[in-house]
Amino acid sequence: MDLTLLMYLIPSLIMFGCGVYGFLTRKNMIAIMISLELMLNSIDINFVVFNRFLFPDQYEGMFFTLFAIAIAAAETAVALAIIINVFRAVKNVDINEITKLKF
Amino acid sequence: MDYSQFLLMPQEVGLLLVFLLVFIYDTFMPQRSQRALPVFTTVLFAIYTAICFVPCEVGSAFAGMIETNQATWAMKNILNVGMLIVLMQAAKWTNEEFMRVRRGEFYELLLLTLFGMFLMISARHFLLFVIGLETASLPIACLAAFEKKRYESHEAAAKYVFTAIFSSAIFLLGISFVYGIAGTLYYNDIATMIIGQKSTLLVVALAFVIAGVGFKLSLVPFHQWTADVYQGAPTAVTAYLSVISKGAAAFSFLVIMAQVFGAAYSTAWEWMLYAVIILTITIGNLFAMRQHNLKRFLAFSSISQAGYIMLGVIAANTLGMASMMYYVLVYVFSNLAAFGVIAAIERQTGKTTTDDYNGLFKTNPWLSFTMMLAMFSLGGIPPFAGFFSKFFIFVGACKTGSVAVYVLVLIALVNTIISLYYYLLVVKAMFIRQDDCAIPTLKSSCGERAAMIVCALGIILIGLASCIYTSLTEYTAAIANIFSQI
Amino acid sequence: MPLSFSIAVIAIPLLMFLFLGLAGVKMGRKLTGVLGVIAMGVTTVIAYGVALTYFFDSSYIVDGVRKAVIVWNPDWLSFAKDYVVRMGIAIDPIAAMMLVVITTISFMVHLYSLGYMSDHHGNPEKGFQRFYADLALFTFSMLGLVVATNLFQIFVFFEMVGVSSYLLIGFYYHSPAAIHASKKAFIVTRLADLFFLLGIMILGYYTKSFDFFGQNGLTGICDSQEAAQSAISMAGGATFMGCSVMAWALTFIFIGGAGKSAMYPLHIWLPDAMEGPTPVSALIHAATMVVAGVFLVARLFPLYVIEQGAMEIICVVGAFTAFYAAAIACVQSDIKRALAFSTISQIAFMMTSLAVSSANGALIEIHGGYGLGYMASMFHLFTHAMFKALLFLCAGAIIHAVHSNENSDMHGLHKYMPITSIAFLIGCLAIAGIPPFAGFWSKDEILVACYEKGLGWGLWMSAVAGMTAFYMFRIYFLIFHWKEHKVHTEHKPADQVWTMTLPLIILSVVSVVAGFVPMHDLVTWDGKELHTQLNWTVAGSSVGIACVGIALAFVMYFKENALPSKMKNAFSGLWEAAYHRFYMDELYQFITHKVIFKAICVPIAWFDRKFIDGFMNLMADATSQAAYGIRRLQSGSIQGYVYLYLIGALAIAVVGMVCVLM
Amino acid sequence: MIFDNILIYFAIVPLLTLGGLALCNNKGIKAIRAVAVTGASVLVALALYLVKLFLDARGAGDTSEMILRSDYMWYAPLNIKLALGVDGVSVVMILLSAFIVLTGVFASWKINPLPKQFFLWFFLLSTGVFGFFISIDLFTMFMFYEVALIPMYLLIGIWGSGNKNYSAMKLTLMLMGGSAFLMLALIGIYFHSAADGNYTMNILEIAKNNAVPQSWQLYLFPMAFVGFGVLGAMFPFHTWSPDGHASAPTAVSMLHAGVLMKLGGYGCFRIAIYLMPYAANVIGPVFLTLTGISIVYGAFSACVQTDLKYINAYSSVSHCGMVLFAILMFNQTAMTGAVLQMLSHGLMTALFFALIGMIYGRTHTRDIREMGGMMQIMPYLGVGYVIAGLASLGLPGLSGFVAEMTIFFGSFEHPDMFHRVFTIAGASSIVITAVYILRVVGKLLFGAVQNEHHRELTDASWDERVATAVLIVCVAIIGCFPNFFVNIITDSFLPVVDALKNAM
Repeated sequence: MDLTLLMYLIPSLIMFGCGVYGFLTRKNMIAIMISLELMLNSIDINFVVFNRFLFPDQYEGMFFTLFAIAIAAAETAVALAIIINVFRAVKNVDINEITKLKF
Repeated sequence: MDYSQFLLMPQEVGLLLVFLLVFIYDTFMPQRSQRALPVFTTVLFAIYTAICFVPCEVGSAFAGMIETNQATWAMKNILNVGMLIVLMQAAKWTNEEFMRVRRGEFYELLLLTLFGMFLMISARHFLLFVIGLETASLPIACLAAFEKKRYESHEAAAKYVFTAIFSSAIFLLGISFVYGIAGTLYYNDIATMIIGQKSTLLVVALAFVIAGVGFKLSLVPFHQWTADVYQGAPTAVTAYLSVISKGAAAFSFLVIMAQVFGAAYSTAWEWMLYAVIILTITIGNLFAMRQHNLKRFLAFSSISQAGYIMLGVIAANTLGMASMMYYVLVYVFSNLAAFGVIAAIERQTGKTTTDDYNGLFKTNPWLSFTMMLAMFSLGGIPPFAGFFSKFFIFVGACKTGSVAVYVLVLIALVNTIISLYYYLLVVKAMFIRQDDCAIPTLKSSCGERAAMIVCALGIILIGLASCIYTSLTEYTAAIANIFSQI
Repeated sequence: MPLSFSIAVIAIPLLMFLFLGLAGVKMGRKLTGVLGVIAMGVTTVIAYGVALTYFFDSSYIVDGVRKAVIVWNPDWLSFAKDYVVRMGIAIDPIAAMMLVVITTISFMVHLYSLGYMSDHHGNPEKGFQRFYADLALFTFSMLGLVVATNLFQIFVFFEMVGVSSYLLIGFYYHSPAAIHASKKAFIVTRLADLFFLLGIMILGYYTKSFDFFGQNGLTGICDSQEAAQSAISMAGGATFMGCSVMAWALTFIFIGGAGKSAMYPLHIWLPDAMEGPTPVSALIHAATMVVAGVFLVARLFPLYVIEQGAMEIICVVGAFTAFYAAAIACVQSDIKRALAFSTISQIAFMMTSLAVSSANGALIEIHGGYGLGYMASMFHLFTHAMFKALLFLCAGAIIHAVHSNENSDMHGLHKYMPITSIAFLIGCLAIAGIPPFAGFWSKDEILVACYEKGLGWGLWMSAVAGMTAFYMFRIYFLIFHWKEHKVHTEHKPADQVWTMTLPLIILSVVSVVAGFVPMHDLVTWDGKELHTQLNWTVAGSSVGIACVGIALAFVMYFKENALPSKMKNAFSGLWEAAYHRFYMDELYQFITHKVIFKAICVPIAWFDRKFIDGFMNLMADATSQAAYGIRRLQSGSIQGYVYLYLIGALAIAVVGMVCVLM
Repeated sequence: MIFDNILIYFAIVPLLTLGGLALCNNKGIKAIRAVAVTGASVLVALALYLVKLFLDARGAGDTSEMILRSDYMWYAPLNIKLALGVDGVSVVMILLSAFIVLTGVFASWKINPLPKQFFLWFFLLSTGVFGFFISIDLFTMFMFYEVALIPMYLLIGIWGSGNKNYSAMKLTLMLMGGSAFLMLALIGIYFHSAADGNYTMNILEIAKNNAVPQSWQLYLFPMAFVGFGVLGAMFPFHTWSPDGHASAPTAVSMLHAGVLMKLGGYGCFRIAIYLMPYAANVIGPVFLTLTGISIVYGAFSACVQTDLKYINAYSSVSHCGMVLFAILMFNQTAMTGAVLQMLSHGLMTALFFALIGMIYGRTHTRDIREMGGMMQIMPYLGVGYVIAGLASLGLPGLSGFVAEMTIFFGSFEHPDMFHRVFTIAGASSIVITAVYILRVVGKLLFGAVQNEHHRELTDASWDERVATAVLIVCVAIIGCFPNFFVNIITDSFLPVVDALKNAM
């Protein structure tokens, strides 16, 4: 059985959906962080798959993925640092703790 | 590799040089001369800004990934000016005790984000754009968290970083769809590939791209981080965020929409943007009406201003583009004037609510005067620059000639009344209300004062001096081809 | 004296007004008064000169017709290139006559006021200078009115006399009654002026000219019967609600005149106007301003005779008012009010006289035109001005002496004020129409004209003439005879100072002789001489009726007796109604306060605040409510933000898809 | 060179005065007054000189629509110019403004606190007013228009009285709301100003091109008319006026009622009607109805007010309604009457507000129920008030009469029932006006003194006398010599009337 484009795209979409769902439901900031990673990674899959299946004669998607991974790493680093900051401030990583600024 | 290509991006290179010099100074100069860092940076940046006004060569570099033209040059100069004002305002604040160890970082991060924005402006390839976008947005999360003693600072940073990453994920998803459709990430190539396409995927991609950039621009409903971050972040950062970041995003947004998705203009994104603009202006105004914290108030005001800026995008013509750049320029001066006053007062008294400003005119006439200029300019009152920029952006939008856009402009105009209401509330607090325990007479630092004078002069003169707008129209006319698809 | 001197007649009072108005406060009272009197005297002399020149210089008679002379007529206000309002001076018979009347009475009043206004209940009168300034203003306005060259100018001066009347009625501005009266006078006449204005607008719309007399090749509407006919025909037979528009216009103009001349039902202001100082009542509310309406109709007489419908209305209104006012005058106890109703009645005589003069074609042959009634009306205007001014000035002297307006405070003054008493008696005889006093001659002509219109009209007006004699002598007897009031022995009222007495004497003389002025030669509607002779039947019967009236008054009021109170009790309903002026004031009060104020103004003001303004406030409130309502969107939770973000992104995707599909 | 044209000095002089005031010391009240009076006097002199220039030009046979024309390119990309030019209407409006500014300065002689700031805003407002009248370019006109609006907020807010915050905000927002519609209308006109794509903002050129499509006119005309109508206090957009006037300080009420509300009427005919004659013909009756309502409605409302300023504000609604009413009659006579009415209302309302301010400054109440017998206490002010009242109710010899008569006679030129009915309704306002004017005169000036403390009050001081005397003389001059003004004004309406006829 040949693996078609959709066979990659659908899991990627599910992955993205999981990420979104996780982001919206988890209370722990770390878990939210992980959900975000899921989303970013699913996008990477998209790029790679599109490149591989649709436009196999160039590497733009691949390169993009490489950069995206790096960026994701940077984002994670910054996010973690900030989570630590928040933890120092409120002694907690519950996302519902940081809702002082509103309306 | 042809290194002469770097000559086509002199502003970026220059900015990197400034960054390097600041970095070197910060790293290698002894502790006692660290206090001079703000002045050093500001002066250096001022020199750089001045040099940048020398017209640069036009062309594209690095296989067309980056393009320099008169419009990008002008836009970057506008941002440089704004950045310079921010640096002047921040000089005193960065010399405060708690900033002692982080002074250098502050400047370095600030300069880096600016560099990212330059990339966004000049990028003609989505990879470069994404890099620019992330460079411009991630450091801001760190900057927002700068005031370690204040809880709000942390909350702001956390909110910013999570929503920003989420937003960039959505944006990247959109880009991946575009890539899937077009097979390339060059703006021009995508444009030619999608002519005549009416796929659902493209529309979704478009929506996600609008969402991603709309996040930077704080368009409703992608705006919600704005108020919290503006309120929580240090005022210098807020000022920076509200104008520079917004300006860069607006410009690149216009370029992407016109150049990449131009073919889908009338079929799709005109109406998507239409809805977004109405929401942005109205919701921004409604929220701004009832704010008491001035920083938060300005956040919502800036959301609504972003809606007006978008009128220049929906115009999708050179006049609209010029008007948009002009609007950003005026907005830089007006908003920075307001933030300058807020920062000066907050630094010395820690007060940021409207009620604290009661009777300010009696004690601090010049601060009040500057603030009033800013408010009038933001409200679009002649003869201040804001009036001209608003008028031109409406003219630009109406140039499309469609009745729908006229209706949109009417909605925007009706909203100006609401906006005028809340701008006048600030004026009222300062000039009309009386308070026995008004803020005492303050002494602003040289930097703050200079920044305020620059802003005030800008507000008064930019509108009256027509040459600026005229040259902007010339610059945008030179790149009229980006609208060829529309 | 060249007619151009008439400019001075107008200009001197105006200058006096400005001078006294601006510099009066800095001047002494004596100086002001003397200056005013001298100026008025000079004006009077010039006016006499002008009038006599006009009447007796044959160069103004062309082909047996006394032509109007336009002395001065510059453009004042251009509505369009050929639709121009002018302001000027035109001398024609009635204008010349009016110049004489106005300046005479005004001069008398100026002189009289020197004494009358010098003290007020023993205190120096405040605003003496203001009084003279206002008198000058009034004189100027009235003179401007009568020499008007066009209808619009009449309107302008109608307003001016209205205002000066307002100022003078309200002279005692600390008295609420005076303020109220002045306000009422102004507003009622203003209402009438509104109709006047409408009339002018209609007339002007069709004729595109307001000029009475032709000049520079143009013809005026009153130049001749033909000119009037062509002016009327300019309407092209346009009608409104079945009547020709010109009839409407002329009726409206008459309403304007009726307001000033206190015709029923617009008469209500005049009795109240008696709150003003008595000299003012004599000048404005007896002799001059109140005849402005008569003057107006007389001025437009050539037009009115063509539009018979309008004439009929005037006739009915005039005849009714004459009777109505006379009936009220019979029971009033305030002597000034009684005189005021007498004035209304007499003016109605003049109006009726004007209106009956076009009764039927047969008259034209007998009298050589429509003009008997016209001439009689003008004649009566002239004589009435003299003797009514006399009566008022006498009343002023009496009031000054006893400090009261009520006849119950006066009784039996004959002994104390002989000169005043005789002067008053002469006035009464004149108004009652006893020969050879002035009123006889003019009233007789009026009655003749009425009889010629129809027997009914004649009898009606004769009856009113009889009532006139009755009520005048009722007043006379109640003041000077009846039972002497015992207060008089203490206060000793007496004839007043010479400045006040001299005018009485002069006017008495005039009242005796004015009837011999050859008015039918001088003042006729078409400028031709009118040949009249005394109609002995009418004259005899009217004198007879007058004598009956006087006799009745003598019986009832000469000596104290119970007859009046018996009569009062016998006809108590009628008496009450007449005493309360048939409740017209109450009706007006109801309309203005209950209907206009309570039912229109208050609701409108309420509507404005609550609805119109409320709507604006509602919009503001709705906006801030909306702002409050949506605040939960900004929940403060990151997940909430992202949730909305996602929905927003998908929503705009949907928008885009809808667009793509469409 | 831009300074060659005398018109520009009408904008420059107030700005120079602003500069001069800025240099004054906050405490140096004498210097501040001197600068302000000098500036205002120069403006009056300039205005008189302008009248002379205008008469000379017309006398010399110059029949061009506008005189003293000159264009200075400002925003070339949009073809926005600083286009200057005046016709008869602008000349008299400038004259009016100059006098009101001068008397306004005198009326605020003792303004307190912050005299310097007061005059700064005051002259900024004047700059806007004069700029509006001298320019004939839509953009510059609009800009000056808004320049004139916004100082009101602070002038009322800081120096006002009563419920000033509310009033100032309401006034500003409502007027700005009007100008929001106006701005869209201007942009719409601009983009249809020429058939060949050479868009222009110059009124004369737009009128000449006559290129605004009829379908667009139908949308743009109401916006422009309402935009100006709000400022002209047209029913139902008049509600800012009572509150605003009631709270504003004297000079501001004067300037606002005297000049600023005139901008509305002026804009209505110069922009809305002149540039969109087709729509004016079609939609005119709707607005005519509204203005007709304004006249009667304002007058009736004024009858029951007890606050002096409210009475005058509603009276202004009525009188300004008459201005718009006359303009909408679309004939030369009525339109001339409209301008006369603007002049007349400008002067006499300024006079009214000046007097009210002076009385209020002494008694500290404006409620007529709490006052009485003022004539005995302050005869000068009392007489002034009576004269103002008489002018307002249309006494011949004062300005109100000639204006109203010209309007009524012009309006009556329309033979159809619709116009007739409204003309008669409008004319009936002269009676209602008399009612409320005499009511207030009777209560305020005559009768017994209500409050014994008032007996100690003084009459007008010399600065107040100057302010009122100048206005009274102006009112009388217009009333006595109306043809002088009519001749200046009336030809200016020929182009408008022609445009309206051609568009029928």
